[in-house]
Amino acid sequence: MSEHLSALIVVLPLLAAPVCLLLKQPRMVRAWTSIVAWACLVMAWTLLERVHAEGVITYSMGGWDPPLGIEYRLDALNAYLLVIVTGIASVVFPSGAILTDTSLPEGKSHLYFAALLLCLAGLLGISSTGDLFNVFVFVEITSLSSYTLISLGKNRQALTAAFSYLVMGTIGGTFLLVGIGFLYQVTGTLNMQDLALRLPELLGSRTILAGFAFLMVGGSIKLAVFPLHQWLPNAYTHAPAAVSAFIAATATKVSYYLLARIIFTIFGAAFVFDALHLHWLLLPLAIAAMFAGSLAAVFQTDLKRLLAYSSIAQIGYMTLGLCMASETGLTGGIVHLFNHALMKGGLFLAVACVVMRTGSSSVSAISGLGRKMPLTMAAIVVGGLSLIGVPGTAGFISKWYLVVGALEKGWYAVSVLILLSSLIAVVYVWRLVETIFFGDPEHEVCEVPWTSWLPTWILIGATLVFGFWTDVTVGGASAAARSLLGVAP
Amino acid sequence: MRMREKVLLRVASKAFIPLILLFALYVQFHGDFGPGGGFQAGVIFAAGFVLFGLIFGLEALQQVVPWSVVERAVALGLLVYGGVGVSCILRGGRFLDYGALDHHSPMHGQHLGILIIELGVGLTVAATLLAIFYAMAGRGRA
Amino acid sequence: MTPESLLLWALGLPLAGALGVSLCGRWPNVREAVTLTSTVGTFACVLGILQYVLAGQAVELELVEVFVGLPIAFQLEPLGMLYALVASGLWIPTALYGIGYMRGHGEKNQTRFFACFALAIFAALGIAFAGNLLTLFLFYELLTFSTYPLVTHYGDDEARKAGRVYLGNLLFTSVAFLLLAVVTTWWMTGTLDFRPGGILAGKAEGPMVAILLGLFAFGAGKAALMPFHRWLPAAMVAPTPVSALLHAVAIVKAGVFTVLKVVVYIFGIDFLTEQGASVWLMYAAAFTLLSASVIALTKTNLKARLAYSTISQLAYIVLGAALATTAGVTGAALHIPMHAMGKITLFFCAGAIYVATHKKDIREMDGIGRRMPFTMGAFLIGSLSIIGLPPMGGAWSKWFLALGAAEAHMSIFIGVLMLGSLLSIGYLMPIVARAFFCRAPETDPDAGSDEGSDRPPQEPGFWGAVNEAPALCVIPLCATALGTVALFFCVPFFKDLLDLIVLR
Amino acid sequence: MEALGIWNYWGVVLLMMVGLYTVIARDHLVKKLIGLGIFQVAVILFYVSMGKVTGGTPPIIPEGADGSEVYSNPLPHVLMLTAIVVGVATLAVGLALVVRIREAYGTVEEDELQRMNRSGS
Repeated sequence: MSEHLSALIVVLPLLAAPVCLLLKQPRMVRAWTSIVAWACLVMAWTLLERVHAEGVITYSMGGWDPPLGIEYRLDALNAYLLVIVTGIASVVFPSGAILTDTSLPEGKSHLYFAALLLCLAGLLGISSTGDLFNVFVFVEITSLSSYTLISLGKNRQALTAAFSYLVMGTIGGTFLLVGIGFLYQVTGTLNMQDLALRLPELLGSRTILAGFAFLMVGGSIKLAVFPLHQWLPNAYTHAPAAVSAFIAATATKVSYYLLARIIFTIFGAAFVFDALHLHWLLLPLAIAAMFAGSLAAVFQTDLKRLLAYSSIAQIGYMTLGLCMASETGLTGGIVHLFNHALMKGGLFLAVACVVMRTGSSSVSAISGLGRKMPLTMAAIVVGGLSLIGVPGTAGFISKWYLVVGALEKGWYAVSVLILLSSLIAVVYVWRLVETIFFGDPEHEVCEVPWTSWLPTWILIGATLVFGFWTDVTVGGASAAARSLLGVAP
Repeated sequence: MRMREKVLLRVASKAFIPLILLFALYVQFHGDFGPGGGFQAGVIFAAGFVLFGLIFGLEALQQVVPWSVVERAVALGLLVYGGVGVSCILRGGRFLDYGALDHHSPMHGQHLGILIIELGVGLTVAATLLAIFYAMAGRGRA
Repeated sequence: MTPESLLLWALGLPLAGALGVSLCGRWPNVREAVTLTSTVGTFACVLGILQYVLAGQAVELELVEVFVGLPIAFQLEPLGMLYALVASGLWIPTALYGIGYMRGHGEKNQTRFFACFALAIFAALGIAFAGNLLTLFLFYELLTFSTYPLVTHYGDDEARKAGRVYLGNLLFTSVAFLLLAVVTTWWMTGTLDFRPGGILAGKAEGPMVAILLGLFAFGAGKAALMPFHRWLPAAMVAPTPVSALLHAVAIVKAGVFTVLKVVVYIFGIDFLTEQGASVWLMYAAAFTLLSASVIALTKTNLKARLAYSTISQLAYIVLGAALATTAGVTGAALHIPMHAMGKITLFFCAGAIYVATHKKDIREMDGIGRRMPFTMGAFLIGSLSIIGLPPMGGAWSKWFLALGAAEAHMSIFIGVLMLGSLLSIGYLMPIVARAFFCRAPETDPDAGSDEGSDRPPQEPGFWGAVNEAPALCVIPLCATALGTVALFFCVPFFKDLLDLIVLR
Repeated sequence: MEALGIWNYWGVVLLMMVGLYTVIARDHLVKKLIGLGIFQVAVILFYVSMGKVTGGTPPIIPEGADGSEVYSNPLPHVLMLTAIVVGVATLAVGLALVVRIREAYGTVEEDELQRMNRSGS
């Protein structure tokens, strides 16, 4: 069976979703979803170990060999990403707070879990397939299920947020499709490896350039690269908090992977950065995102919106790592992807706990809760410290690599800007800290049950652990960076 | 006047619905040899039921095909589809490698595989369209 | 016990203390016992380590490798040993005093207070024993965050504002400058270890060295070099034991210790002298030294005046480090314990005055020496030590600093040192003079309401007029006042320890 | 003049722009969805016309073929089947959202929705 793992990891959640419809019993559906997520995590971990031990794993669907058939291809980067996505899923899905903050009618929760599993399947599919068109299909599966999930938020604004995400997302997805079409038109292949072989001699073609542009814009919309981020704050704000936790921690990460794959594997860093000088476009955007996102976060009055804007800033950091196109820089970007998934997942779950007790996600809701919900509030504080990049937290590790990467490139100003922008994070995190500890309590509440705080603390605790013990995170990320740059498998 | 009280519509649709369903089955099983297949068949199949619903009312249709059946059919179709793929693995092939379904004659296995898969697709598509119809048509009544 | 395990004990005890305190919050007596046990235990461990350092044994300890080739590591060396002695030794009187002060005032959130206090000591010891810059930076930030709840202890608007200034200044400097300097050093040399003679020699040159030194010196915002000194006066809103922690025990010393350590073990004093990169820092330190003293003269709030005095005294240490000579470094290092002992006495006194009379303003302290003879006597001794008169410890450090300035052929700074001492006479002595030689004003409501008022006010006997703060406040401050005198005679010991520093 | 020769692509570009313009310029949510549909259809046409080979026949090998026949490329058609399904699904989700928006707000005009969202929940 083990040779089929790379297919099964996508097939399992895909088929588990309809099973939810058959089970129907809310408790059984919940248990089933969690079991599936855990099984996926085990598979992803096995795959990562195998990739590190044996190198690239390929799997041809239906026995049709590439480039004719659809190939699933796992290298150090995909396998790493699979672990992130399944890891977040297996913590968020069993959380006791998964259903808070939703407008689900009675007896419909099995559909919600089916959508979650479909979203997971789509994300895993994007991460493991080696076929460009397959990527598009899975992008759409992910997007469609996330539109549904977002629209299930408690307030009616969730509907309009989901609708505008739908419009933006569809345009983004269609752009990807157009780009894929251009590449196919010139090369006649959809397999990424095959494309990488054929493209170098065709790079002068205007069709290829147009295709590249479409792919980049489409991917950037999905990743919410500044200034294509407009959909993100509303979507994260009005989605149920647990959905925000899952999507914020995984969906943008997978989009980041997609962009990295397009740039490094398909087109090659030499073309993108040396010939096209893409970094002179992406770099200012990344820095603008870092500052604009953080500055906007400072002025938000809603916890979820605050975290959403901070996500935009963090995406800026990741994009920055992409621009550097060096081993250190990419390691920084990828490790930040991992770390940010942990912190944002944990923070949104903490907000879910807040909503569970107070019924509101505004900043004033947590006023003075330091004593009433100590675990949840401590999670928010620690997660915030990690967002700042305080040493001893995971956020420090990734910023360290980014700063070193910038210095190596000779971008001294950029390294200063990275540090300065993390100081803005201090401002919005400290607003929360002051509210938590010095505010007057608005709500008479008690701590959430362990089923809710434990998942939060698994993620937040992981940010602390990975602030010191970096073998897995940095080791995996640098292997991934090397494989992207073609230095190692 | 309601549609079900119009004799012409009632009689015509009674005559048409079996034909539509029959044609759907034809498209479904002829998909191997010509244009057709699960998608188209599913849509045509669902169209027959939608026509029934339009003429005789949603309640009548829901007596014929209750919501729970539709929901299960969606799931079942998908599971049939995936189940074939997984059974290929269990029989020693790759995922969706129908040739592995029949070790003596892979060609026959291919036929069998695509047939079952198309059945699953047809079932899901038909059920999904009905589900959408139910969700939209039932809106604002309850 | 092996030195490694002693090292772990010394670090672990305050951490365990913090944990124990937060668990025993419900039983104040048990909680205080936990605090005191861990203070004494920690100091004992540090003393235990001392013998290994004096024996010249090199001890290194690696915990986890955070980056490739860059672990969280600890090492023993004389400079860190000195700082560890100061932090753990002064923790004992501060804890005692803190218990007296907090109970005397009936403060809220005492558990949080003592837990954070122990955590701060843990961070300070981590800084002292840090084996590389990364470890130092980690504990440096931990120190900042663990003291934030102490500074904002009262939780009102004023405390919140002060907390913002405190955190804003310290985080800004540490992230924007210190972290940048650390990363740049790592990038240039590929190591962050503290090595005798420095690691930068041959790796950096020209203006880069001066810029890097600047990043380090201003990045260690806890050293309160102008213009990043605002946090220190702002943090006065905290309870007095916190001020003692800030000014004497751990925090500001962590800043100057970082500067000193970086100068000695990252740059290397020879390299600095050769590049001439630290000359500007001498002038910057001298500027801070003098201007902070002048500002201190204008302050009438006792704690504010002491805060500016601290800023000025810290500049002595930075100046000593910037001189980059053997005597300069010795003087700077010596000034850490000397100033700590003197300043802790002064702050204890300020707190005791506040506990006993609720007075903060110097102008209201006329004649207070009659009422609190022990407190004001200790204040006098502490002041003399800060000014640098024998037989108080402060005399020695200034002696070595002046020697260092001469060694560096920078005689202008001898003048600066003298001027600084004169200014410190100017801002400290009037307080003592007022306390002892001015008569208490008749209209003073506090004096009027005292039990002394039913005695005939003209001829109070000596004991009759005495109305001291609680014993738990007075005993520690007397002890530290005696400590300043004792330090004067302990200098040979310190000199021996500091001579072990391998400068080249 | 060569550029005019590829009129099929001009058509695709025109449709795409019409679709995109509708999405951006119309306030009515259903109209937006229609624009989105046109946008997607343009891409589908693009793929299909890409697969056309001049003089090509349907890619079904008749009996007795000698291999000299020219076939249209079947792959883009197959891909577009999937894309059509995706488009339908998107449209279905979009319309479902519009229905619920209408129920929740009583309007499907974007400017009014924005005004209602701004004026507080």
